Amino acid sequence: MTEILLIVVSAVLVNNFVLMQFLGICPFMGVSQKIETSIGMGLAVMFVMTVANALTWNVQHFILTPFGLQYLGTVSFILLIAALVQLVEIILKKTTPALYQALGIYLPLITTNCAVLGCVLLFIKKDYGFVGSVIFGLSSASGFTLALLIFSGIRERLEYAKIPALLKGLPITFLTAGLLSMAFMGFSGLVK
Amino acid sequence: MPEPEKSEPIALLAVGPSPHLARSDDTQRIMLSVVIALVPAIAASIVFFGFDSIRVLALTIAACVVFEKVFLKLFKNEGRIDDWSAVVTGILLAFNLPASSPWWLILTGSLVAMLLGKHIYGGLGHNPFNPALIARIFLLISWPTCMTSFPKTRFMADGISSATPLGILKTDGLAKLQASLGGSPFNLALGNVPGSLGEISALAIFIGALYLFYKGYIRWHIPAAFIGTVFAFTGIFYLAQPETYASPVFHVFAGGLFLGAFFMATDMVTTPITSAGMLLFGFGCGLITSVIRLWGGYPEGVAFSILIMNAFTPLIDRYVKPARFGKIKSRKP
Amino acid sequence: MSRIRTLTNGIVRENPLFVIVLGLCPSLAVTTSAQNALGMGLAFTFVLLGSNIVIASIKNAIPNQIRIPCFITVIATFVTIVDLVMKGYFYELYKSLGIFIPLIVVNCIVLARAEAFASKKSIFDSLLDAIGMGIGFTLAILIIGSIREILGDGSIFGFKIFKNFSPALIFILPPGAFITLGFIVAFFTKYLKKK
Amino acid sequence: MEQPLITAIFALASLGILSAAGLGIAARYFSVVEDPLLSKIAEALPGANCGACGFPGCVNYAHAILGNKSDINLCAPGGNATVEKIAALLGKEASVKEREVARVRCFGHCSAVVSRSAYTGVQTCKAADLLNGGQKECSYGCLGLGDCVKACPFGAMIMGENGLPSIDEEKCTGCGICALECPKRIITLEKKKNRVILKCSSPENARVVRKACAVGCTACGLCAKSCPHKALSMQNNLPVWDWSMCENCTTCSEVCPRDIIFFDGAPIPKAKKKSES
Amino acid sequence: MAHLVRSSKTFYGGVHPAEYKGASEHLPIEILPLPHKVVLPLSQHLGAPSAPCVKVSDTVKTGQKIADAAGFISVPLHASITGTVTAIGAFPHPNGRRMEAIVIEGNGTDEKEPAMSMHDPLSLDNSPLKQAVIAAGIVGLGGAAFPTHVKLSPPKEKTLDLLIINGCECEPYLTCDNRIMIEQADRIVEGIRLLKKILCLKKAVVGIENNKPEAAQSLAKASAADPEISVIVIKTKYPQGGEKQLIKSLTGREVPPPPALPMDAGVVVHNVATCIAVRDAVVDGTPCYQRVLTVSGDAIATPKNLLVRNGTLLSDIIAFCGGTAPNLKKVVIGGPMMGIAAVTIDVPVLKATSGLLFLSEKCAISYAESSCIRCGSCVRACPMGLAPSTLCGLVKKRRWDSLKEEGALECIECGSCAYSCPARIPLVQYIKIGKAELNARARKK
Repeated sequence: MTEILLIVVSAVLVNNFVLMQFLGICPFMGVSQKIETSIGMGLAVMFVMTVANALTWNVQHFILTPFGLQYLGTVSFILLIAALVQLVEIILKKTTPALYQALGIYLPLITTNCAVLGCVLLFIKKDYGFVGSVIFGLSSASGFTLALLIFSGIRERLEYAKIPALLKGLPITFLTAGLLSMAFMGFSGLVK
Repeated sequence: MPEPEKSEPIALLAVGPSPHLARSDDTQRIMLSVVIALVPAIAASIVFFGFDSIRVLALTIAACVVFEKVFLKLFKNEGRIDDWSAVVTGILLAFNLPASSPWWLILTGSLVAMLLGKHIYGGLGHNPFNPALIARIFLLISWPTCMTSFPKTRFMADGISSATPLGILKTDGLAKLQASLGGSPFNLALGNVPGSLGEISALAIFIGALYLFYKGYIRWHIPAAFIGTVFAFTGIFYLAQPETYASPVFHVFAGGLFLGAFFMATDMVTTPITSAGMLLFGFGCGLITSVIRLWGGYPEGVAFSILIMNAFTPLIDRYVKPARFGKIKSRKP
Repeated sequence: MSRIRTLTNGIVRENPLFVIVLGLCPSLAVTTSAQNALGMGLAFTFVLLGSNIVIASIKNAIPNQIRIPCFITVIATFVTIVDLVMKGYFYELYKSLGIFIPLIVVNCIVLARAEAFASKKSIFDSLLDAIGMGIGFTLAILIIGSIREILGDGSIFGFKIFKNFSPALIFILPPGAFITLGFIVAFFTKYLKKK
Repeated sequence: MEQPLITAIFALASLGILSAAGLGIAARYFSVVEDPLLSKIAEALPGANCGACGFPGCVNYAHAILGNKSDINLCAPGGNATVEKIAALLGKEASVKEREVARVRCFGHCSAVVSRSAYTGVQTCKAADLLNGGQKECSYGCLGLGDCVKACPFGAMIMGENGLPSIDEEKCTGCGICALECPKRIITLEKKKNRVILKCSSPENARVVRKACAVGCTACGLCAKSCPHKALSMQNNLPVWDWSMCENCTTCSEVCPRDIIFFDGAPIPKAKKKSES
Repeated sequence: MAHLVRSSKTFYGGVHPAEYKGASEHLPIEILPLPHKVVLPLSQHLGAPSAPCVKVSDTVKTGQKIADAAGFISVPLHASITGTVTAIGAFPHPNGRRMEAIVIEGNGTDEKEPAMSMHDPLSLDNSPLKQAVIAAGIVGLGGAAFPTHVKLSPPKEKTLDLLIINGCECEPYLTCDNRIMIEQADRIVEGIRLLKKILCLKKAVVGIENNKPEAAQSLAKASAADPEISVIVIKTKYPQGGEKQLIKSLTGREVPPPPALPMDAGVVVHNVATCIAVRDAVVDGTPCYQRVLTVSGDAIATPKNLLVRNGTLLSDIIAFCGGTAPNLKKVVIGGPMMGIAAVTIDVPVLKATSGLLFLSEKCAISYAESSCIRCGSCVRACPMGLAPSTLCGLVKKRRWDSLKEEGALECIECGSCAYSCPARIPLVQYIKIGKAELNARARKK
C-alpha cells in the first residue's frame, strides 16, 4: 500500500513527467491552449499510457527477457505503442464516435509522445511488478494531465495579458512552464 | 475650403458612460495602503535586526522600482510607475530575505521578481504568480545556503547565524527544536527567532493585516482557510504522534505562515476572485504547506504552496463562480 | 548552390530547435552541462544521418500506407546501435543521458526529416540535410547546455571559469531549462525577424 | 551467434505480424466511410478561418459546400483561384465573382468635422456609437476610433493621421468584415473597376450638413447635372451612380465643389480642373 | 400587520456610494414657471414611438392628446403647455441622437383640456380605471419608462399575490421621490389603492430605504387606514431600488433570468411617482404631462426639487436654478449611476427624467482605464451575481458565445461594478457593447 502511494506521489508531484523529467513536452506545448482540449488530451494519454504499460510489461517479461533480447526493447516497444494507438483510434471511431470526436484528434499526437515510450522505459529501469507498472503508467499520465490542465488554465488567462511582443507565443510558454516547474520543486524530497 | 458655420464657442461637455460616480480609492491608493500595512512588520524587523534590515529593505525597494521603470520602458508598457506596486513587491521580497543577504543576492532577486514575476506577462494585473515569491523561490533554489542561514536577532544570546525553528525541526528533530526555543512560545509569536526579515514577527504582520481588513482590501477567507488548514492538518498528526510531530501552535507561528497568509496569499492579482474560490485557495495552500513541512525536502512550504495555488487560480476561477441571481425559486404558492 | 543551401538550411534558417521548435524533450533534459549536450547532439546527428540515408535509399521499396511504421523501425534500429555503443564506450555519458538516448526514436525532428525530406529526395541530398540538421541541433543544444552550465555551475565542459562566483543552481535544475530556452527562443526569433 | 540473431528476428517479426494483423482486423471491422472530397475541399480553402463566408471556419464551409447548402463562391480571401479549385473538385462550373474592395464613404477628417462633446469611455467606434451616436456633430460620419482597422484580418487598413481609415486596395480581399464592423455602416463593398466614389453618407439637407462638416455633401446636384453619361441621379440628398452607365470619366469628381467625389482614391486636383477649363 | 416595519433582509452585492442628497432633500417642491417652448419627443418610453395626431400650426391646450399610442407597448403623448405646434421633426433627444419630436410654442396661458374626473373610483369596475391609465400615457416614472398599463395587464396564467411600491430612490443626489413621499403621501396611498384595485390584489408593500425616515413616517401615517398596505424600511444600499433587488429584499424571492418578469415571482413593482400619476389620471382625469425632478450637483447655483412640464428644455431649468458654474464639466440626465451624460443643454426633460445633475471636473469621473488587478470588487458588487471583469474580458476578446453563457444578458446595467472598480474600467459600457452584439446576433438568427 505504502509502496503504491509512493509511486503515485512520486509520479504525479515529485517527478512530474512534464515539469521535472521533460517527457511529453511537445504535446504539452501544443495542446495546452484551451482547457477543454487539455482535458481531452489528458484522458487520451491516461488511457494509452496505462494500456501500453500493461502490454509492454508482458512483452518485456515473457518475450524479451526469457530470450535475452533486452536490446530489442526500444524497437519493439515503439512498434507496439504505434500499433496500439492506431488500434485505439480505429476502434473508437467506430464504436463511440462522440468520444472519437473528443479524443480522437489527439491520438496521432500520442505516438510521437515521448512520455509514453519514456514511461515504458522508466518502469523497466525501475523494475516494477505488473501492478506497479500499471499504477506507474496511470499516475505518470495523471501527473502529465495535471500539469497540462494547470498550464492550460494559465495560458487561457494569458490570452488577456499584455505579453511583450518579444515574448509572445512560445517564449512566454516556456518561461511560464519554468516558473511552474519552480513551484513544483517544493515537492522535492517528499519521496526519497 | 469653407469653414463650417460654427455656433458660439462653448466648452464641450464631457460625455461618458454611466456610472458617473466612482469610489475614491483607486489602484494607487490600494497599493499605498498595503505599504502602510507593512509598516509594523518593517518596524519589527528593524528592532530585531537593526541596520542590516534597513540596508536590505532600502536596496530591495530601490532595485525593484528601478527595474520596474526599466522594464516598463523596455517592453513599451503603458503601465504607471507611480502605482506603488513595485514598492509593495520590493518590501515583500525584502521580507523574504535574510538580514545578512549580500547585495548581489538582493539585486538578482529584484530582477527576477520584476522580470520573471511581472513584466514578461505585461506588468501589473497580468502576472499569474506572485512576483516576490517567484524571486524568493528562485533565490532559494539557486543559492540554498545564502537563503537558509540567518543571523540571530539582537536579543538572542550569541551573534552567529543559525537555522530557523522550522529548519531545526527538519534537520535536527523535535527534541533539538524544543531545546532551542527554550520553551517560550512568546519568542516565536513576537519574532525573537532567526528568520527572514518579515516572517519572524507574526504579531507585527497581524497588526498590519488588521489595517487592510479595516480598509476592506483583503478578506478573511484566504488567511482563515490557510492558517486553519495548517492548524488542523498538523494538529491531527500531533495528536496521533506528539513525540514525532511539532504542535500545531508551533506550526502556525513558525516560519512565514503569517506573512504568507496575510500578505502573499491575499495578493489580488494572483488569487481567485470569488469567496468560495478564496476558501479553496486557502485550503490548498494550507494543505501543501503542511505536507511540505511534515514530509518534504524543504523545511518551509508556504512560498511553494502559494505559488502552486497561484497556478491553480485560473482553474478555480473557471469552475468556482459567483451564484447568479435568479437561481433560487422561493415563490410561495 | 542549392546543395549548399540544403546543408546550411538546418543550421540557422530552419534550426530544428529554435525555429521549428521540435525535439524539445532532450534539449531541456540533457542540457545540464555542455558536455552532455554535445554527447546528445552527436548521438542525435548519428541517428539522423543513418536513418536519412537508409530511408532515402529504400524509399521506393516502402509501401506508402505503412511508411511511418517502417521509418520508425529504421530509426529505432539506429537508436539501438547508438545506445549499445555508448553503453560500451562512454558509460559515464550514457548514464547521465539516461533514457533520452532511446527516446531519440520519438524525437519529432528525426521523423519529420524522414517524412518531409529523406523519403522524397536523393541519398546525397538526404545526407547533406542530415548533416545540416544535425549540426543545427547540436549547436543549439550546445548553446543551451553551455549557458546552463556557466550560469548554474560556473564552469564550461567541467572547467571552472570564474573565481568568487556563486553560481545559480537553478539553471542546472529543471526550471532553469525552461527559462533558458524561453529567452533563447525569444532572442532567436527577434534576431531572425530583423534579418 | 546465430541463435540469438534468429530469435531476435523471430521475435520482432512475430511482434510486427501480430500488430499488423490486429490493425488489419480492426481496420476491416471498424471501418468508417468518410467522404474524401471533404478534406480536399477543406485543403482548397485558404484556411484563414476569417468567417467571411458566413460559416465558422473553413472546414465548416467545406461541410456546407459538400452538403449543397452553400454556394461555392463565398470565399473572399481565396478569390477566384479557390472557386475554380473547388469547382473542379465538385465538377461544377465556376461562377466567378467580380473582384470587390471595401471603400469608406466619408471624408470627415479631424479638422473638417465638428465635435459636439468630449468623449471619455471605451475608445472604440462601437462603444461611442452605442452610447449616444458618437462624439461628432454629423451622425452619419466616420467616428475615427478605428474598429475597422482592428478588425481587418488582412492588414489592409491603417488609421490615417487625419483620423480616417485608409484602405490598401491591393491587400483588400473584399471580405467585408470592416463593413460589418463599422457602426455607422459607411464602409461598403464596391466593384474594383468602378473607380469613382462619393466620400459622404449623410442624407441630411444642406443646412444640417454645413453645420456639422466642412466636407459633407450639400446635395447641390452639380455632379448629377454635369454627368455626360447620365449615370448619376440624386436620391436622399446624395448622388447615386448607375454603374451600367458610368464610364469612369472623372467629370463628377472635377465639378464637385466640396472635392469629395474621389477618383482612384483621391479628388481630381484643382490645378487639373483649371488647366482643363 | 404593522404599518412601519424595519427589515434587515437585503440582496447580495451592491455598493454604498456617497449619497450627496443633503443639498436637496429638505427643499420643498417648487413649481417651474411655464416654459415658452417645449419639445416633446415621440419616444419617451420603451416600445414603439407614439404617432402624432396634430399638425404644424394646430393650437393645443395643456393636457390635450397630441400623439397616439402605436401598439400595445406604447403610450399616447399629451401637450404640456397651451400654444401652437410649430414643428414636427428631428430634434436632439437626451439619448444624444436626433429623434422625432413635436414642438409647441406657448402663448403664456395654461388653459387645460377639459378632463373627466371620477368620483369614488374604488367602487367602479376595474376596466374603466385601466382605460384611464392607458389614456393618460403613464410610464414608469422611476427612470425605466416602461408603459405602466402593460404592467397592469398580467397574462391570465400568471398569478400575482403582492404589489410592491418602490420608494427606495437609491441613486445618489436624487431626492424627488423623497419629497413627494413627504409632501404628497395621501395621493400616493390613493394611487396604491387604485393599483391594487386594478390588479385585483389585496396586499401592497412600500419599500423605503432607511436613509429617508421622514418619508417612511409620512407614508405610514397616510396608509394607516388601510391594513393591507405596509411600509417596510430596508437597508440603504445601491441598487436597492432595482426591481429585482427590491423584490428580493422585501420577499426573499428571486426573479429568474430573462425573459422572466417580476410577474413570474408573483409581484408587480411600481414607483411612488407612478402611483401619483395613476391617481391623477383616474381621479382628476389629468394625463401625464408633468413630474417632479431633482436638480442638483456641485456646478448648479441652487439645487431644487422642481415640478416641471414634460418637454421643458434643460436651458430653461438651468436659468430658473440660477445658472451653472463656469467649471461645469458634465450634465447628467437621471441619476449618477444609471443616467446618461447630455451632449448639449438644448434637450428636453422626458416623462421618466428623475433628475438633472450638473457636475464639475471634481465630481464627474472620467474613465482612465488601467489594468485590471483582479481585486474582485466588481464581482462582490454585482447584485446579479455576475463576474463583470470576466464579461469585460470576453467582450474585448469578442467571445460572444462564452459571453452569453456567463450571463451578460442578465446584467441590469446598474453600474455597481464600474463604480467599485479601482482600475477605473468602464465595465458597464463594455457589457452594454456585449449585450448589443448578443442581441444583434439573436435577431439575425
